[in-house]
Amino acid sequence: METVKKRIKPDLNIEIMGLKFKNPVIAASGTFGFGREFSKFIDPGLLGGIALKALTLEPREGNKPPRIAETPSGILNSVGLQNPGIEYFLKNELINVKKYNTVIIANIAGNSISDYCGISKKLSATSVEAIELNISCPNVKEGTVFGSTPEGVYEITSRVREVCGKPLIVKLTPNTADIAKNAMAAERAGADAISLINTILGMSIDIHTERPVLNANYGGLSGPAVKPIALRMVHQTASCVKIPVIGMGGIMSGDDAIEFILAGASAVMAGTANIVNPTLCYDIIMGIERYLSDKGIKSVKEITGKLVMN
Amino acid sequence: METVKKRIKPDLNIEIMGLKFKNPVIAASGTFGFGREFSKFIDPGLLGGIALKALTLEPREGNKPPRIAETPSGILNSVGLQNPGIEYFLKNELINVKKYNTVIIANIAGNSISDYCGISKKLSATSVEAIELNISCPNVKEGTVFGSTPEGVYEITSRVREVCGKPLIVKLTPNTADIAKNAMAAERAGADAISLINTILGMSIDIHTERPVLNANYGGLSGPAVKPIALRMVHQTASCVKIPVIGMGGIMSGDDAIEFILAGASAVMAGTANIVNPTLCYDIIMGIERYLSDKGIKSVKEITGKLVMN
Amino acid sequence: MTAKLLYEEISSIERLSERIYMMRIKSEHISKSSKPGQFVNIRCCEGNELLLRRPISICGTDIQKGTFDITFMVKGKGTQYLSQRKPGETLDIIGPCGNAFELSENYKNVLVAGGGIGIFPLLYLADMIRHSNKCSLIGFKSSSEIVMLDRFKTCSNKVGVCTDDGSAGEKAFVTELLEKELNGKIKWDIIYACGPYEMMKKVHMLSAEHGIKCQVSLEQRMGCGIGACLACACKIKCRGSKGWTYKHVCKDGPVFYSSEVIWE
Amino acid sequence: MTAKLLYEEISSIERLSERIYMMRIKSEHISKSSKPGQFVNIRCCEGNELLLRRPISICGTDIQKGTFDITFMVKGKGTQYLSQRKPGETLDIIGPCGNAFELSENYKNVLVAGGGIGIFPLLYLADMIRHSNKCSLIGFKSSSEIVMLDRFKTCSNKVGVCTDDGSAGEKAFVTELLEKELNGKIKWDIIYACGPYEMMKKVHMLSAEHGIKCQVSLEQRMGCGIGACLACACKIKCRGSKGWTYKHVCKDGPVFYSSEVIWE
Ligand SMILES: Cc1cc2nc3c(=O)[nH]c(=O)nc-3n(C[C@H](O)[C@H](O)[C@H](O)COP(=O)(O)OP(=O)(O)OC[C@H]3O[C@@H](n4cnc5c(N)ncnc54)[C@H](O)[C@@H]3O)c2cc1C
Ligand SMILES: Cc1cc2nc3c(=O)[nH]c(=O)nc-3n(C[C@H](O)[C@H](O)[C@H](O)COP(=O)(O)OP(=O)(O)OC[C@H]3O[C@@H](n4cnc5c(N)ncnc54)[C@H](O)[C@@H]3O)c2cc1C
Ligand SMILES: Cc1cc2nc3c(=O)[nH]c(=O)nc-3n(C[C@H](O)[C@H](O)[C@H](O)COP(=O)(O)O)c2cc1C
Ligand SMILES: Cc1cc2nc3c(=O)[nH]c(=O)nc-3n(C[C@H](O)[C@H](O)[C@H](O)COP(=O)(O)O)c2cc1C
Ligand code: FES
Ligand code: FES
Repeated sequence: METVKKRIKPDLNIEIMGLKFKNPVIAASGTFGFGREFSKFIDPGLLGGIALKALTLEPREGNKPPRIAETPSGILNSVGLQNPGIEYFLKNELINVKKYNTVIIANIAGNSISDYCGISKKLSATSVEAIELNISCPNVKEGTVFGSTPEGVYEITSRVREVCGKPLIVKLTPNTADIAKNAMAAERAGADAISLINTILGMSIDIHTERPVLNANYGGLSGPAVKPIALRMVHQTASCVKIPVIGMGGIMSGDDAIEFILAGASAVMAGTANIVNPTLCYDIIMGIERYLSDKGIKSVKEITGKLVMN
Repeated sequence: METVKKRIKPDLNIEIMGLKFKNPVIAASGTFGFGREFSKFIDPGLLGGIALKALTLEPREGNKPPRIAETPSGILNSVGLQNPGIEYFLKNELINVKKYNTVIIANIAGNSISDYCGISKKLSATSVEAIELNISCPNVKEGTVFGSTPEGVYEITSRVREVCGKPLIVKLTPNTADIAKNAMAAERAGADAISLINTILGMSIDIHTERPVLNANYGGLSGPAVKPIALRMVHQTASCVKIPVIGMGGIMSGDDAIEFILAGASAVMAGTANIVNPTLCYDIIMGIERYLSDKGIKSVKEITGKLVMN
Repeated sequence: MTAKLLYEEISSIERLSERIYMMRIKSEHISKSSKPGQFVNIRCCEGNELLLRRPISICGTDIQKGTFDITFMVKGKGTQYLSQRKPGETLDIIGPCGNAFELSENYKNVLVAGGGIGIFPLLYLADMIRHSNKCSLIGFKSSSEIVMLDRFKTCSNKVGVCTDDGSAGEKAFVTELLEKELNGKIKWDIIYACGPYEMMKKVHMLSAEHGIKCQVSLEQRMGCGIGACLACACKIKCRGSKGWTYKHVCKDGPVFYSSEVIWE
Repeated sequence: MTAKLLYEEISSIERLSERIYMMRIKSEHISKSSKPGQFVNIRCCEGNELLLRRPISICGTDIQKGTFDITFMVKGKGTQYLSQRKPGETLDIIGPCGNAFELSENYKNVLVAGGGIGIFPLLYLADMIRHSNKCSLIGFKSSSEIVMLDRFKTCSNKVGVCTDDGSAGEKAFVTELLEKELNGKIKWDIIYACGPYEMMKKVHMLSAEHGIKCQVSLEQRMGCGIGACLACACKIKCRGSKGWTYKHVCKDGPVFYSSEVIWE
């Protein structure tokens, strides 16, 4: 028998890394651009935050098309870090994206540790609120080099930490045998938060052309298909580190987000959801609110990590 | 423009590990029992082979229920090796399953290398056609101990090899950073074939009870959701070893099977498909035949590893 | 008798309450061979997003017309899908599955106790018991969820209704009605029960106290539904050192004697 | 002008040939604001099994009635789903997307060259060009796939039809018909082309040889369809050391001047 609780408007605010988010739903890097295109469909100010498309020191053209393929309840992408470079971004995009009344997270990638340090230094002098270290992109050759072993994670995180004047999020790759070890390495090296998962390396084949669908052959899998894997990794990670965990992988609804939050995520990101529907992040926020309200829970903070194991 | 090729009835026979299979579709371990229940729906003699439910030295009760959960285009299971033990099997099940006119593969699991050796020895004296070493079950604590590192794989495979008088298939876990290394270790240690992938560790949460759906908390993900990951791993493996690769993970149709075969699989297994529909393996076989026939390809053997990379 | 994989046509679908639907399905095979307590296992999606079949009890058959009925409550995506089907469409069904309730002409006085969606197989059961004195006790959350009351009245000698919130019938649990009946004058020969786990556990305890046979229909999350995947385990007593073993709801059940079950 | 996320009602669906369907959809916004060459991006599944929207060209509008048309060939699961929709159902659509063909009153003599599913946006285009001499050249695999021929005849001054197998019209490729027209008497001002990549490449080469402007509508696998995910890259010439950059079909296209495109 359910007891009917009084309906309340729950508090969706969270504070992590010393930053205030109006709600725990952040657009995941690479799926929301720099916000421009989406602002025609949804007020980005409704979101908790935006993780921008990965930035590199120099402009990058990315991979040859086709860059996207559909798989059962998932998508494979091999965009490969196409971006206009940090300078262009600072000159032409930052001012626009800062107009949106939300937390701006710069996602950065590079070929070498000194690349990462260089970008971090530049961004530290700007108005972006936090930096997300993308050491986990499966779509560029060097992408996972730094991110796949605890030693690699430790090294790059601590080096960036030294020069980074912003809250530092380390984004982990799921293409590893033991995610918790990598997370702990990031924590030890001074990360302020962990985000996961990036995409899982996958492949799709066109049986008529007898070639991989993606021109890059392999790509990164995201979307609901990966949700059970992501959820398990978020749970493993949140059980091992004290810093906040930002969970993602296949979140398409408020209920999905709640699963991640119960598993230990302080905030969530939604990526593929934006590609499916440019306003879906808002539905996710409303869904979280409805769940809390139905259960009579006052604040989303109350349920982070509330999962009871069997 | 397509040129219309003459329709032919393609040859689906394959021969691997010195064994003849009438077609390359094998029921995957744990999803077809010992064939009894399925024989009411489909003649098991239509299949290329059957990999039996995992056998252990002693009977096992398996995990507490719930043992299964549905995820987007996938299922999580935590059956946990429930089986009547090798003795019971030899006395009561083997004779029945051998009646089916198809290749019988015994899937074995254990707590220690000597368990595996013990079962292998026993099975070597029987009429099963091959042994599949399940060193990759995520649903028992010790399950992946042997299977997650190249050293572990090498050790257990070579020890079993010494006592195993049957063709030996090593079934790899996807819960690893570098699948190809594990495959090469198995090959070096004397495996006759590699099968992959077993299930991927995942989790699903009931947001109303605030507990994992599975009583075992984590379970193994299978079904179409994992197909892109499985396909990539099969491709990586087939590119690295000379022994045959048996590919699986989300195969639900002939076209899915063709993807795996193009990627380098000499044969395929279908697991979740059987759970969805007890006759689906037959549809997969017919689908392979139709594809070959449409393309005017004489034998399925011609397309193994035919994939052209971009 | 044996379960078959069938593609059968829906002949009608009716909404009984906000979340409960009754569907009539054409099927020679199932209408002829099914027995109360058995279920069908239904694919609930086009494509492969929802892979697992949904087990739904058979709640009546019409052998002449070659149809059978199911009644279901919309819970998640699968039952949602079912509720949106239209007559003329086909469903992918495996059935009849599992073991039926054990009927006997020796059972002169029969108690039927059901809660929530558990009442559906019991209606079929009550319908099929012809020559006994039948008392049906059925419980609902609230008046808005009451369905099939008339049909229970038609086929039972006595019907007791209760709701959790007292909005209709007695404000009580089914097990309280049951306790009253057990303490009454009639000597009951058997209790058949289906409903939430805690309810059935209580029914079992009452049956044991009163020394009356009791059969229950268990639920468990299923994979194959045919006894092969070993997903739907339930703890059943057996000889041997542990005293129990995992049997399987889909094949060894869903109906068990309550005394066989290890209630936890 | 700007693309919107819309839930619109299907007003009719018609099967034009074995695999080709025309669907009319009610949409104030799209009927009013769309231009030839633009497309809509349609969700093609309930649930989340097929995540990517399918881009389909707008092939006509009726501003009075507030409807627009799409015509599509069933290729895989997404277009299969579309083909099974019924009038009265709603579709989840983003549109109108992308940039239109550039029309001008200065183009007195206009060539329209389409192959296969490429003819659908061109019909809309030919319909909208009012004051020019229009010659439409359309190619199909075989006679069984010929659709919309009458409509092309209605809105063009001349129509050339060919099939790959000669089962109707000339046995030729569209580019061969085009070559003849280019070698003829009329001085063409522009070529608009849409069809398979190899066809458009050839059209581009012919346009360059003859010094005639040419616009093509490119295809690429898409994610968001709104210019954010960067999936739908195409190589377009630009200044700078490399001489090219990746632009995006959904936002910078699908229509480009063929001379801008790096043909590979
Ligand atoms: C033998 C048996 C007979 C049943 N008979 C009926 C009936 O006659 N009428 C009726 O309304 N319901 C019946 N149920 C319960 C019914 O199977 C579930 O309500 C249904 O599976 C829920 O599916 P869903 O997609 O709507 O819900 P979801 O919660 O989205 O389902 C997710 C998964 O959990 C499984 N699941 C959820 N609830 C249950 C449950 N209670 N038991 C088993 N699996 C579950 C689903 O099958 C599915 O695999 C029966 C269950 C069993 C085991
Ligand atoms: C700008 C544009 C306009 C188009 N206009 C039309 C039209 O008017 N009529 C028509 O019939 N078709 C048109 N197409 C092609 C149409 O988008 C594809 O045929 C359709 O997406 C196939 O989906 P499917 O699920 O049936 O096939 P599947 O092969 O199962 O699709 C799998 C994935 O590949 C993508 N894909 C497959 N083929 C193409 C393709 N040719 N171009 C882009 N993506 C593809 C799908 O969108 C999907 O993401 C257009 C394509 C583009 C890019
Ligand atoms: C098209 C696309 C582009 C992406 N680009 C980036 C990127 O630039 N940097 C990054 O850290 N992650 C990138 N990702 C990964 C997502 O941010 C996210 O980690 C992943 O998709 C899993 O979440 P989802 O299932 O909600 O999409 C990209 C994902 C997609 C689908
Ligand atoms: C219910 C279930 C039980 C399984 N039991 C076993 C097992 O006993 N031994 C084993 O090696 N693999 C087992 N597996 C793994 C499958 O054999 C297969 O590797 C995996 O499911 C991926 O293939 P699929 O996507 O076709 O199911 C099991 C899978 C399922 C779904
Ligand atoms: S559901 Fe597979 S054994 Fe019962
Ligand atoms: S499809 Fe996303 S940028 Fe074009």
